[in-house]
Amino acid sequence: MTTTATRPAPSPAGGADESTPTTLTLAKAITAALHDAMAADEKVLLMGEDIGRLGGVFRVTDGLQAAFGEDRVVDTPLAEASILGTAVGLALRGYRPVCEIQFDGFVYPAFSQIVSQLAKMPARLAGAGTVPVVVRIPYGGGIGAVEHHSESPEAYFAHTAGLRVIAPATPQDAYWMLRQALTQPDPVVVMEPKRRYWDKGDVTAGAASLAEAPSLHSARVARPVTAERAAAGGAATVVAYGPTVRVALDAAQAAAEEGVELEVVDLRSLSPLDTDTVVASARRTGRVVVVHEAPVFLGLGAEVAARVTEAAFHSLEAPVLRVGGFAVPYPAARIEEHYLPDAERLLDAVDRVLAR
Amino acid sequence: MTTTATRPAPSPAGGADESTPTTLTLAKAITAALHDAMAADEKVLLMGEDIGRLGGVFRVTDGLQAAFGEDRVVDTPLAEASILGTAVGLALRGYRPVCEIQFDGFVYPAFSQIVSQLAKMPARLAGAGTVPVVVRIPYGGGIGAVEHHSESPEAYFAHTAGLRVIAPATPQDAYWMLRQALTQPDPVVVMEPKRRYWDKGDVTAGAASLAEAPSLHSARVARPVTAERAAAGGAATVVAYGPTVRVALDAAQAAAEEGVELEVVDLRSLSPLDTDTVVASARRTGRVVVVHEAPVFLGLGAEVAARVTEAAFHSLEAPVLRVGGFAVPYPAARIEEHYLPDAERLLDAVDRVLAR
Amino acid sequence: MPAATAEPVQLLSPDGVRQDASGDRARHAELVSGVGAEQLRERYRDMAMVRRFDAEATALQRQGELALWASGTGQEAAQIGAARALAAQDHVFPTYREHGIAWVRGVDPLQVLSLYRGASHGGWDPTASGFHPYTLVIGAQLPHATGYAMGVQRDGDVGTGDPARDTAVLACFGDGASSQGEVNEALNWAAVFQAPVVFFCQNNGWAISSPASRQFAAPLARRAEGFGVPGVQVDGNDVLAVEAVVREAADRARSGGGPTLVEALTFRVAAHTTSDDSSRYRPREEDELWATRDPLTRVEAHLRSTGGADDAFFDAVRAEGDELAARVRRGVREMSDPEPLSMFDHAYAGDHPLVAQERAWLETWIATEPEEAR
Amino acid sequence: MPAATAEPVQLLSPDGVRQDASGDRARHAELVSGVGAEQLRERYRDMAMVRRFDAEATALQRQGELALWASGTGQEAAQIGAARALAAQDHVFPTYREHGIAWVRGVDPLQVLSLYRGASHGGWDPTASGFHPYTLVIGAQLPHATGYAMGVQRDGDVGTGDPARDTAVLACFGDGASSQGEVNEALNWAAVFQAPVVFFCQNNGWAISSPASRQFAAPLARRAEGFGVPGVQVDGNDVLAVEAVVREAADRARSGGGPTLVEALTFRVAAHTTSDDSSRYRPREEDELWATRDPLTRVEAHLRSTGGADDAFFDAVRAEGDELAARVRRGVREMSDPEPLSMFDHAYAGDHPLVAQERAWLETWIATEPEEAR
Ligand SMILES: Cc1ncc(C[n+]2csc(CCOP(=O)(O)OP(=O)(O)O)c2C)c(N)n1
Ligand SMILES: Cc1ncc(C[n+]2csc(CCOP(=O)(O)OP(=O)(O)O)c2C)c(N)n1
Ligand SMILES: [Mg+2]
Ligand SMILES: [Mg+2]
Repeated sequence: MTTTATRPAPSPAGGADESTPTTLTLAKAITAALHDAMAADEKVLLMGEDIGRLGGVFRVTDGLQAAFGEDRVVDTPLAEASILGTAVGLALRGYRPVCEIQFDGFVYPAFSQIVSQLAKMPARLAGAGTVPVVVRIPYGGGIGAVEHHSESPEAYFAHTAGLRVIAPATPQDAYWMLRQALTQPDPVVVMEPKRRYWDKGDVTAGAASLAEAPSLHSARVARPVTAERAAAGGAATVVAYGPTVRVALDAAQAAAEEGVELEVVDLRSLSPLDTDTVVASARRTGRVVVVHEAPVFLGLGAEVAARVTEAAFHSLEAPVLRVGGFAVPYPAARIEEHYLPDAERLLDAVDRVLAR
Repeated sequence: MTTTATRPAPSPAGGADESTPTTLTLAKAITAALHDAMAADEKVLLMGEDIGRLGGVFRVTDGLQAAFGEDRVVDTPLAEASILGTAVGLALRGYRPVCEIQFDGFVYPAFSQIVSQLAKMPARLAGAGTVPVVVRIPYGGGIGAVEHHSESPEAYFAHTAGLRVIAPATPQDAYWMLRQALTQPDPVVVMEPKRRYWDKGDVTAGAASLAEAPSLHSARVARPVTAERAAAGGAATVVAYGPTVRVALDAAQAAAEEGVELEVVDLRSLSPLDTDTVVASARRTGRVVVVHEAPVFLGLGAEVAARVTEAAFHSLEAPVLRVGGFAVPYPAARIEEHYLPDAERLLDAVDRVLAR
Repeated sequence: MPAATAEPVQLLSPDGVRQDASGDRARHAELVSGVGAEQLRERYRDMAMVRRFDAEATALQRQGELALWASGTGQEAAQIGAARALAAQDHVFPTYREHGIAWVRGVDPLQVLSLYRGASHGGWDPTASGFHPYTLVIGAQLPHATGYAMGVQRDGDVGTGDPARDTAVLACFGDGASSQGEVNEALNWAAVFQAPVVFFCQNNGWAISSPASRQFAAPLARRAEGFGVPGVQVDGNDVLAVEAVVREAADRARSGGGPTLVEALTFRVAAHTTSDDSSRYRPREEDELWATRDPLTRVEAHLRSTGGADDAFFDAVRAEGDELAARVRRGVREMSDPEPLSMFDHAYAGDHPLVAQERAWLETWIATEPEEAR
Repeated sequence: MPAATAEPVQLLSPDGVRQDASGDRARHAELVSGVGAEQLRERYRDMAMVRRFDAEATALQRQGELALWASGTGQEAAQIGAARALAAQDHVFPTYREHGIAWVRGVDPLQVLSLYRGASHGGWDPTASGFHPYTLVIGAQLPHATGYAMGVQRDGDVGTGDPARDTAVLACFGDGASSQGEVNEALNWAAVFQAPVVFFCQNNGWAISSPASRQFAAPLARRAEGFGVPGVQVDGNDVLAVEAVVREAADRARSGGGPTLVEALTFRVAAHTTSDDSSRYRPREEDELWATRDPLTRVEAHLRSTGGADDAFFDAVRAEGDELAARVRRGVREMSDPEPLSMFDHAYAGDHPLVAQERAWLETWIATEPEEAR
């Protein structure tokens, strides 16, 4: 065991006064969260391919090996099943491993460990232990990449009992959600919207911000519509998460110019779902569209639609519509814009829910 | 290469006159389909753990190695990833491998090969080849088994673009659907309802029966409700597949005694879905309940509910309700009856859709 | 260290003669020099108790009390030998057949049976016993073992020289499991990180109906060397030899010398499980051959011929075994089913609104079911 | 067959001297005895063309014409040597960096570029070229190769003695890939089934930023032997040695002798891809060291010193390379984007109602978009 360094470098999220917000990209907010979590808890360690010297292919772990040493930022052999499998073992020894999967399409070799071990180990242990492993997956398309680098596998994990699945869309959410994931006892899959890694936002870091943070599984109304406006009609709810939150906000702005008000709900947590927040919005607007990049067929939108419809059936003026990827493998980058849901496609669905 | 035998034994589905139905268990109907497909097409071969001498842990391949030799009924090393991976290679060489996964919970080591290779290879080849691999998975609970032997992973596959997913519930359907799967060009995942393996039914085998068979992706109205009865109210549609078709039929019988008519739709195909058949029924009854063993959260029922609601919104008197497994790992066998949806739970949901 | 292709280590012949200690064997003999008559009686007692337990479990399954049973009969020497080579602080990652190791680690036999009864997924405390849950997905526990060992390294619990601190991890698997990618990955990781793991393969000749020849074309011990891990084959029906070989491997691990693979050649005397019928695939001659290599017989022969034990001892062990069987039988018969609502208890350790809601629903459902019943 | 720990096979030294043919080397030299001056010029030309192509692709990526480029520069000898050892009916399962093998197999370079442009996922015809699609999921193609080889066995295309019929399968992978479970499984399956596979590892020292020492603790050739597969290390920058070693392995496969693993020691001269920056992790000295072992230089030196080629030849090759580059540049610039609706074309070969419906929707959407645009 070579421990190269032990003195943590200062957090990328800033200096002495933790409550002062810093402007960070989403990627750097994650760096800051990892850094601060590692500084706060010596049991937190990072594992993954190329995360050490290189700082990861997205540079999310940049500087962390220098700050915390090779034992806590582990460049692993190229084997996802074992990244997850050894993480389970480390967790059983009392560690809190954070596994980085390099790209969405490379998580599947680890699927058995995630679904049959990580997710089920707590039930198997029946109280005699926990496995608080965090799995970070940069996901989604729109970056002009080659095959397997643009997928949205979140539904596989959300359907898996025993896991928690989150998908922050803003730097601030990325920070506190990851910090919170690293203090609670259950396995968490973090879907990181890779094409938003470079989006900037204010981040309040540190313990203070955590104390004020909401529950890990609360949705966020990213753009509200007033009760009056909703009651007056011509309003709809758009449910989004991860990379499509930006799409929804863009659509909302365009819609507003045409007199249509969209309430944008950012799910943030995919499992469990904050159904209450979505249903409350659905009750007010009576019209709901869900948007994600994953194929529509059995995507998260199916669950949101089914659940919201069950809870708010008599408030709905139109069926919940879903906008998302098609039932084909993610296409070549040069035509991905036709695959990915954009504001136009979202607005088309909004028109349809408003027309009913 | 040792070829132990070459003369096919007679099909378990019967003798000379293929059009005469034989009574077979669901398991034996699959045996017959495999046998007849192997006799009809020398490129069909079977791969899996313990499928040769032992005939598989459910004896589904019993006698086939003796009939077709070790090269066509291959006892593989214990490695699911390679069962699927070599099947892809064999398919590229022109073979039609049928992979048996021993139990549902053991398919995950092969997940990467299924999702990233089998499902995507045709798109990658862009017309320059096909990979008609069939993956058979005995699935579902209710057999009093230990961990990992009672799971329902169908949603993972149904959400995966590039795959076809079927789930026959009767011996006759098992026969022709498997035969059809073995003559069409795409990868097919066959979810076999293991607790119904011993259910018996009439099977018409052979080429004649295939000619008359419906499309692989058509649902079946397992119990119809007359138009008059549906119009009169007090009727509902129950959508089921695989092991829950029996549950739905039992519920329908109990309901009938109380004057409630249930139209039971057996999906048979999970991807693509025969939405038309379900929507037609939903339009007539105005009330729909979906039932499966997999966790409700992001299970097939979510897609059925979302899709039916979208298509038949104004015909629905109540939201589509879902009955299924809970959001926890499959429990110990001694309490699985409380996890599995039964006729009682289904009827409770029926009461709720009728009450709205 | 012995070459992977050397003869399997044997210290006690099938007819109970302690092998003369020359060459490599001398080193191994030295490692169990502390195992005298008293300790051999202990080993014998362990093996006999576990075999008796196993027979009782099989009977209980036949009586419908268990959903399934995976017999370990024939593998007692491998399991007891390995377990007795471990220190209290060592950890074990078992398959589903390590009843002998569970026994030595003090896991309540009734907890093992509760799993096979279908009343739990395990549920013993690995912290107390150092014995982790049974793993049913073949090979999945090997990365756990390697990861656990990486944790041991990070805790500084290797190479301190403190015999109560330095820790080894025993990773159990079968001949069939050796074909799984994860098993090979774990071996490789342990080699790359020099993690303190003893890979312990019980090659019992069969993976359900597949002979070991369907799993590998070269001895597993050689496989290990290909990964840069010392590999050694041992007569898995010789409790002394297994203890010696595993002790050497565990010592190496604890001292910071990295992983070792031990392939114990043994035999699954029964069918794969009570659901299996080995007569469909296994030649009778194989059963007959291995009957002559029984792990208990040879220790008994040795103890009797050297005066290390007499009829009184063997009678006492038999009586104790019968007592255990009776206790186990009673325990299983009295075992109550889990509360239905317990399925929600440990899926998540933290709050989960959907699980809470589903739990509440089932609670009401169960409470009102009698009225609802049609 | 050479022991896995022998010196890597080398037939042409870095300064271009053909090595004297004694011992094992004699056997290997014999295997390429047909490679005289003319054939060496061909090999040189292949390597030079591929290198030129690679440089052009890198330039095109910098100009924004490609989404990404994975350079094979430095690995030409390994790739051309392996490809030239194959028979027409042999099949290759590549990674994403086998541009040299693609070249020899006659795959249109523009199709390789269309993948890296983001205009396709490959799409060349493996039946025509025997060269299967590039695989981006590390190691996933190895089970395909083994399965394909099992198909070859079933077709009876091994051991017939007919040189136009007996078929070998080349399974390409990297040092990093060797850590994947599937790679080890494939090796094991090929050993168990004696499938006609040549496992061809280009150990270029790095898997993105991880040195090979992070992937294995013992040479891969030894790993192979652990699986019962002959393993051989070869100087991967020596086109002659690679050809000899792969020829021997392919001959063995075709004749029914089963699989072999060839580990070609080479170097990834560029960064992992154009998205990577190797200065962040790779010591400069390593680049400098390998610059002295360039695969083209040594062939040029040999040809010049033996009078096998003169300036005219090298000038002609250079000119031809520039032509290739120009053609490729033009081709990429003129490459039209795929039809958006083509994404639906090959997801399924048979009918699929949902895909048909979604396709129809997108067709209408694209047709009406201008009006819809806000
Ligand atoms: C991933 C996986 N595939 C298949 C099975 C089904 N299965 C259970 S035990 C077994 C054979 C295991 O053989 P081996 O590793 O030799 O252990 P043994 O049973 O002989 O102790 C198989 C195939 C499983 N449990 N997990
Ligand atoms: C399963 C999987 N995990 C991670 C990656 C990301 N990735 C692409 S190339 C690469 C390194 C491969 O190294 P090596 O096998 O040595 O091949 P080389 O690039 O050196 O040719 C990694 C980690 C991937 N493509 N697939
Ligand atoms: Mg075994
Ligand atoms: Mg490499």
